[in-house]
Amino acid sequence: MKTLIGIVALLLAWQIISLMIGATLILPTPYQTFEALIKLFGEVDTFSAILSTIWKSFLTLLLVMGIGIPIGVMMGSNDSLYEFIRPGVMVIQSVPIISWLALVIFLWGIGWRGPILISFLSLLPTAIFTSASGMKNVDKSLLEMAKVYNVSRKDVLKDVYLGSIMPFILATFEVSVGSVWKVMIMAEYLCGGSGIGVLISWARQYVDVPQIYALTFIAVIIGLSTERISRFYAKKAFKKWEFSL
Amino acid sequence: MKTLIGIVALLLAWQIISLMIGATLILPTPYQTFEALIKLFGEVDTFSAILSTIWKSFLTLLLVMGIGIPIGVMMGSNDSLYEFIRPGVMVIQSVPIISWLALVIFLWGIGWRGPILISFLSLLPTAIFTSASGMKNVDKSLLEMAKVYNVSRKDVLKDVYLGSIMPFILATFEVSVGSVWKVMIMAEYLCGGSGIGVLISWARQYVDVPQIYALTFIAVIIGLSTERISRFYAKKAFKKWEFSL
Amino acid sequence: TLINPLGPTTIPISPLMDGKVPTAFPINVELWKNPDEALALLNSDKVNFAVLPITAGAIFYTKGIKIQLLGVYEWKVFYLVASKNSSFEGWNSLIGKSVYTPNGRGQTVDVLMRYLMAKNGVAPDKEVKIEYAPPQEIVALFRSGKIEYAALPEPFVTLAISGGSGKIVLDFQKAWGKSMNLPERIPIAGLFVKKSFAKINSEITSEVENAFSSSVKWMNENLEGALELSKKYLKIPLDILKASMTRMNFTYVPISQCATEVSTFLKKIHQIYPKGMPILPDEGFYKP
Amino acid sequence: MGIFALKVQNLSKKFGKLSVIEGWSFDVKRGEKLTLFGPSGCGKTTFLRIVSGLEKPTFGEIQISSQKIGMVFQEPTLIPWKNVIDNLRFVRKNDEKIRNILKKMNLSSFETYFPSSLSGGMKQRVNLARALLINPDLLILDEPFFSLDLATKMEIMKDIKRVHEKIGFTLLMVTHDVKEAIYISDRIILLSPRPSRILKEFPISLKDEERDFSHSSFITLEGEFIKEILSRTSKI
Amino acid sequence: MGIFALKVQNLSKKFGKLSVIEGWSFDVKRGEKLTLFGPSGCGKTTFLRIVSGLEKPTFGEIQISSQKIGMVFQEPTLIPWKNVIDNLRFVRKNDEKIRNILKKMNLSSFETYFPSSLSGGMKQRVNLARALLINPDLLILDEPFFSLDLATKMEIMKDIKRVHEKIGFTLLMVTHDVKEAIYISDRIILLSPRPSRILKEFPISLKDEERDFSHSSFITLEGEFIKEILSRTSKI
Ligand SMILES: Nc1ncnc2c1ncn2[C@@H]1O[C@H](COP(=O)(O)OP(=O)(O)OP(=O)(O)O)[C@@H](O)[C@H]1O
Ligand SMILES: Nc1ncnc2c1ncn2[C@@H]1O[C@H](COP(=O)(O)OP(=O)(O)OP(=O)(O)O)[C@@H](O)[C@H]1O
Ligand SMILES: [Mg+2]
Ligand SMILES: [Mg+2]
Repeated sequence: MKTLIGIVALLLAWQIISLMIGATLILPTPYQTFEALIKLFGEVDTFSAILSTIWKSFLTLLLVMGIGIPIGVMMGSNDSLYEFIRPGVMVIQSVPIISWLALVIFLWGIGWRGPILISFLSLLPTAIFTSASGMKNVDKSLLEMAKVYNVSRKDVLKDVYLGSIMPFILATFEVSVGSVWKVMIMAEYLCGGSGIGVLISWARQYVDVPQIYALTFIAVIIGLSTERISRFYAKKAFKKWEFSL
Repeated sequence: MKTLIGIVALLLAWQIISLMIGATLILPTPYQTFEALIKLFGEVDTFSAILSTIWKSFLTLLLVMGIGIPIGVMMGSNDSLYEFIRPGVMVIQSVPIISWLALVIFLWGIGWRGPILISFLSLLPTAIFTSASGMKNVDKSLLEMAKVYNVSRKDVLKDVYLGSIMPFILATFEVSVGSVWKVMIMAEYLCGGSGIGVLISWARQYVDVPQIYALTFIAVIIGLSTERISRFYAKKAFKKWEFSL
Repeated sequence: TLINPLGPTTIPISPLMDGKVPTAFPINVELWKNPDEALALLNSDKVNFAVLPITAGAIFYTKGIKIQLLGVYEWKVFYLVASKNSSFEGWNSLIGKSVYTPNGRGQTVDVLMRYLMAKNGVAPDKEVKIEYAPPQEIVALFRSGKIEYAALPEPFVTLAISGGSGKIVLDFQKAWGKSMNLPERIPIAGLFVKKSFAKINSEITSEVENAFSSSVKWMNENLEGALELSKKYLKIPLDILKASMTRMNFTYVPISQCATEVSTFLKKIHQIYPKGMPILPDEGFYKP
Repeated sequence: MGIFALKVQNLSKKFGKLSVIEGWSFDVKRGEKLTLFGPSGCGKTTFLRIVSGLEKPTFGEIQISSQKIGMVFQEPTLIPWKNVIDNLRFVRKNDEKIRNILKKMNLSSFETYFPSSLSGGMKQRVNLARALLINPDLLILDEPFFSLDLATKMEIMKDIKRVHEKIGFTLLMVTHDVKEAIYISDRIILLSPRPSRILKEFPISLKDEERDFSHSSFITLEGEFIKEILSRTSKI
Repeated sequence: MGIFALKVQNLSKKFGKLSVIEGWSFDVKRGEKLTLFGPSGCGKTTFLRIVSGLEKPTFGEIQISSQKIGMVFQEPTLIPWKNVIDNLRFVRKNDEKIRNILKKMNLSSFETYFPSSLSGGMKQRVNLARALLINPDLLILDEPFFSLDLATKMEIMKDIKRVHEKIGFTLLMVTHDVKEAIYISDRIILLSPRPSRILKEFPISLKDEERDFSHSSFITLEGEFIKEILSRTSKI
């Protein structure tokens, strides 16, 4: 409900600002964007582009969580490993995409792998560092208890560490789900073969600003709704962690 | 020490990959990059660009922490507010920069404010969401204690909440310091008046790939060292939180 | 395989892509969107022919990608536009103003403009501010009246002035020709071949050159048809394309007839902004 | 409310389907010292939480006239990232008084220790110090002497009585130790296992000089009380 | 080691400049039940942590022959995001045995409760259940009966003795309750305040039938012991 009010407020702000600026090429009004949106939905290309962006983002998220969290967990549980891996992650984190775009295109060509690689690498460092700091946040007394009772390393990881990093993982997940769309579209824009980002790049070619905003709007809607859905499932899956708070 | 080994390993990997690819225009060797680096340091432009990027990044970090954390704290302490503000943050988080680049240039022109705004908005959502989840992670029994003792809201925020979100804030800080360079350079590339990103855009213009890599290398070095320094000071400033673990 | 930039330069080649010009063997055309793609494609083994901006080709050549220029086919593309309320009477009218130009230092039109300014006694950067931004943003801001002057390539020129938001005030091609005592045109883009390929496949090379040249010719004779053909590659509205075509000039001139023109141009660019083109390509750059 | 600090009328509390408190009714006078005595899990802590406003009753009514509540939680509930003195400053910023109380609690040299480096009993003493620091008019103690040795416990109990004589707060205590209960309180309320009802009220009419673990009236009362408990609770 | 479960020789422990344990020496036989008795903060928990390998001695030596250690921590140390049964499964995955022990601890209907919804005494019982669940050969109890009412405490103490007779683990207990100490142990070690030394060893030579709070030998011994403590500790 409050979310709805928030969205309405946002639309209003958009309308007001665009009226103030009074230049539809810089910021089209919501209405113009809506018109462009309708037109977009008349084209079959739009749907295949949306689908393409969705599945790529989905795969990227899977990769980020599936690879980032284990690496973060490893880094967080071993200080030497942490110091050893950190420079690599830092480099991934601080090298702008444009610097190695040619490399990516050379290796993966224009297509679906480039954008996935780029978005994967954009989201990975946050996932790694967040889960690593979660690991360092573990309640030491629980670890001591596990040590006295000779609990296997596997169980300690699963039952103590996993539980402690859960709030951190949820935070990572929330951040990743939220920003994967932006990152993916940017990556598609740079080296994608299909997807919303490619459509935006075409629209930009001839400066069709309302269409750019319409496409962005689609991206935002997908973003907001996937975030909703994923939160719902995440909450369900990790319900027990709610109890502990 | 281990960090050093990590860095050497990285350089080696770079050398090997660049040999494998065997196309210096796509991935120059570390040696070529080093040569370009030396050349860059012979030019006075380089230093002013570096300085420009540094102070902008610094200001951005300050803004991100100074604005993102309070908003996150507010959102985390009030569910209605959370639901209300979230869509806005989500939009910032999921709208690709290229979609509103014209708006930014219109509002702030080519210069230092555009890149700061863009990088600020790129880093803000993470800061907000991370501190909000920190707020939700607060030990309820401490809040109850504060309630019974009628402790003022201000003190509870300062002494209980702040302490609880500290690990989350440190994680945010680490992530922001690590990625501000990448984001800033990208922003400069798009609408900057000066800075490393502008130099990269020029170097890209005349396909001076070793120079692009040399500039990137400078960015990475700055990134790694500021991260080092800031970690050191952050650790010192928040030393008491270490005790609690 | 031939690679070609996605954009207006696609139009002259669309007859080729659609089999409107007869070829002895199939020519596979790939379109690229950004220079990184071109670079990556040129580095792979499957590409032998490329349509590239002359400056880009020259830079690639000096960086070790051995390609040869077969001929130039794009000659006109750069214009200075001014918003409807601004005037332009010589470079002096820009003093104290800002000119926007795409992307960054070293872009052809940037170099040209700086050269022309200096020649006319206006100090770039000091008296006139030159700002760099992506062309799409320049167009948007120009049409909204937030930018007074911009030096742009087509089709952004047409996009910028469409709807009466501005006018063309300078033809860089003309200005260049006048000041250099050359024909009023600039060698902008041309057809390149990989040297190693040309050496052993001279027949195929000339076959491709012929096909390309006839494709350009076909387009010049059937502009409507070519526009229609290119519609499926370009997402630009036809009317914009049509208008912008009138300000572009595509004529295929084999290198044997324009080598001096090209080398003068490159030399000048090198002279004005050596950072952008540190080394001039040697003789091998021009296909004998 | 008049002379009453607390009026409890037909109070009940359920957690979901689990009925914990069932129809408690009693009054507590201002300045009275009352002990709740009952088996583990019968709802004592829950009751204290209702009194301090942390929990709402399911049925019934509770009226409280107190303003300043000092509470010793069953678990120490110290802020882990603050040292002892800062933990106390959190509830009242009066360093002189803080130092005074720490001295009484024998913790003077541990001012700058963080909770994680304190022993169990030391944490409990900080917990107690915090409750006394604010000069409460209602002092709630949930097993306050946990982990304290006899001598320390005696000293603290004496101190609580001394302060009580001086400022006369109302005392609500929970303990499982019969001696403690008899030593401190004016009345003991005996509770049944969950769902818990009030079994019996036990007024303690000992004179001051009789409040000594080895005094014969004390021992007699202790014996009676233990017999009473054991007879009531055949099974826990 | 032979018949010894534990050999402590000249053991000392410092935390920074704070000297906690000073030159403790004693042996514990396999199957013996030993209680450490001493003022708050004297190093009892620290000693138990050294025995269980969580802390290293500063000087001196300690030899331990035990393999399976069951430990009741002074604070319950339950995993907050796991319910009671999962907390127990964490140390041993044997549901039959878990259910059995929970029944003895009177917690059967709380299997699926999370620690945050348990009362203090219930948490402590889970803590105890966990230690017994693994069939320890050394059972370490750090104030195990905190928050337990008399009846519950008695039942659990009896149960511990029963299990001890059956499988004969060694028992190391810390408590501040004289009755508990005498009831359970074969020997009590009396400790001085920090820096703590061993003051006296107290063998408890009561027969089984004398181990009853109201038996006269028990009461006599209790009196003697209390006198001993009070005489030694003029100041805490
Ligand atoms: N938040 C809660 N949710 C569900 N059940 C709860 C909650 N808090 C307490 N309970 C239940 O209420 C009952 C009484 O708990 P309470 O803490 O009041 O017991 P107590 O009398 O203080 O026991 P003890 O002496 O062991 O501390 C217990 O069975 C407990 O499981
Ligand atoms: N990690 C630590 N760092 C510094 N000092 C510590 C640490 N752990 C314990 N101490 C100190 O060692 C002393 C003994 O602590 P310990 O917990 O062993 O006491 P104890 O005998 O168990 O007391 P209690 O009966 O109150 O639980 C205390 O003064 C405590 O402050
Ligand atoms: Mg309780
Ligand atoms: Mg202890």
